[in-house]
Amino acid sequence: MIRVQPDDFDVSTEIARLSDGRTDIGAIVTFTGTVRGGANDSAGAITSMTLEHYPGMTEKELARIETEANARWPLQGTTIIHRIGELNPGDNIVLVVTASRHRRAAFEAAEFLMDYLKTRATFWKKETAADGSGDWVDARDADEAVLARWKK
Amino acid sequence: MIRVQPDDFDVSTEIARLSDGRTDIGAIVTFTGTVRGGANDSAGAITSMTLEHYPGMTEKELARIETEANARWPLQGTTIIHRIGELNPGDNIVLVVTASRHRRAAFEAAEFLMDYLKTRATFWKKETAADGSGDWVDARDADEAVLARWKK
Amino acid sequence: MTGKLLYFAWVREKIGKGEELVDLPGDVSDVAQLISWLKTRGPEYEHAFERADIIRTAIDQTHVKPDARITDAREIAFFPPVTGG
Amino acid sequence: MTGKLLYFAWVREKIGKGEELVDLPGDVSDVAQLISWLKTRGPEYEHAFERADIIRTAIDQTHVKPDARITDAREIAFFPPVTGG
Repeated sequence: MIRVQPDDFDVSTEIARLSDGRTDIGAIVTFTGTVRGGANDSAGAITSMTLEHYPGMTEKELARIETEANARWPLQGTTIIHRIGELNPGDNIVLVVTASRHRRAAFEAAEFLMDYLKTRATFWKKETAADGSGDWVDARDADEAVLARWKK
Repeated sequence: MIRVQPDDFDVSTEIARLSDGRTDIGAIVTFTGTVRGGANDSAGAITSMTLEHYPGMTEKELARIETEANARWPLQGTTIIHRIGELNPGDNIVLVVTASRHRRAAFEAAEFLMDYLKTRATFWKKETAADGSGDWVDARDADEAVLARWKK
Repeated sequence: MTGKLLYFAWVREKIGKGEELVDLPGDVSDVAQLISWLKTRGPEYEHAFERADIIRTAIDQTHVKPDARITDAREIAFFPPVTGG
Repeated sequence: MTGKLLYFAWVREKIGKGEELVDLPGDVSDVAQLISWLKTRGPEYEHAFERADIIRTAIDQTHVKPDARITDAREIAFFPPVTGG
């Protein structure tokens, strides 16, 4: 399931949505990404962050990534939720949930979804510093590099 | 934080316990292990599962594993909760939560905690089948084998 | 040919708009040629596409390379490397 | 020497108790020797330690190998490979 929304999410609620009433799941992994006060390691403190995206393409790209994860691992369910709009330090940005019979598949699929989301999903972050100046976050080469792990 | 308890846990509550009011966390990974209806791949349907443990040693062993994870990765917090007593298919068994600045550390530490918990923490599962017969779950050699990954 | 162009993040800010319809010259047939042509349209475009090597392109909501043909495109989007998650 | 022994899971079920205090002979100084001696104490012990190679041991709540010395042990626990998580 894919959702792009300004609203916050609740991890337990999303786990329940995937697993309630089922007895064929043995492992559920969640990843929550949050806004850090000094979001770029090089930058100073930020007061807020604005997330822009490409409506339509974002959802398609997330669906492609989700389909690919389901082709690679035996999964009982997957959820990707990404927030847009203005967020503050400590706020949730993104949630990935994976459910499988076994822990290895759930862990690997969650990492795969995050690695691909980071490099393919059409979101852009702009940080606002304490002095009011705004800066678009630069993409990290490291995010692109980790994809090599899944090219097999 | 380590807890061994008969009671269920709530994932969102445990995430909040680690992260509320903090802006230095960027990534939170949770792993939830649940009782499958056919818990051993080879066995038939089970109606319940009983978890026995070694009071005192279990908590010490979990604390050792947690300390080791914190020595290996830069973590902002870790939680391990393991249930004991009688559980039913679909019930939660174990929760691991890791919080870090970056996603790779949070993912790796969570997998490490689960891999070591599976092979070192003194818990034993007994399954009750539909016909009332009880069977102690055999340890999986695969669980021991995955530890090789962390020997470096 | 009339093309629908979309711009996001700092590409959008530099050009000063998020979307426009343009009449494309007949000799513009791939992404790289389209960028070269856009840069001739004014200083804001020149500025936005100054670092053309790092700008990403999507045709009809799918990531493409600079040599991708644009002939049948319904919408073409330009944006910086993504930074979600 | 008097030793406190603990048994868990099917080791406990086969022996029929979870805990006991035993007087250890003076020539029993490591885990392997302790297991050999326990097997002489009755059919339930023989049965429980039949697959001695897969039984795990902890001395004072720390995992140990079969050659671990038991001389200073306060409590010694025997159990199958763990199956938590």
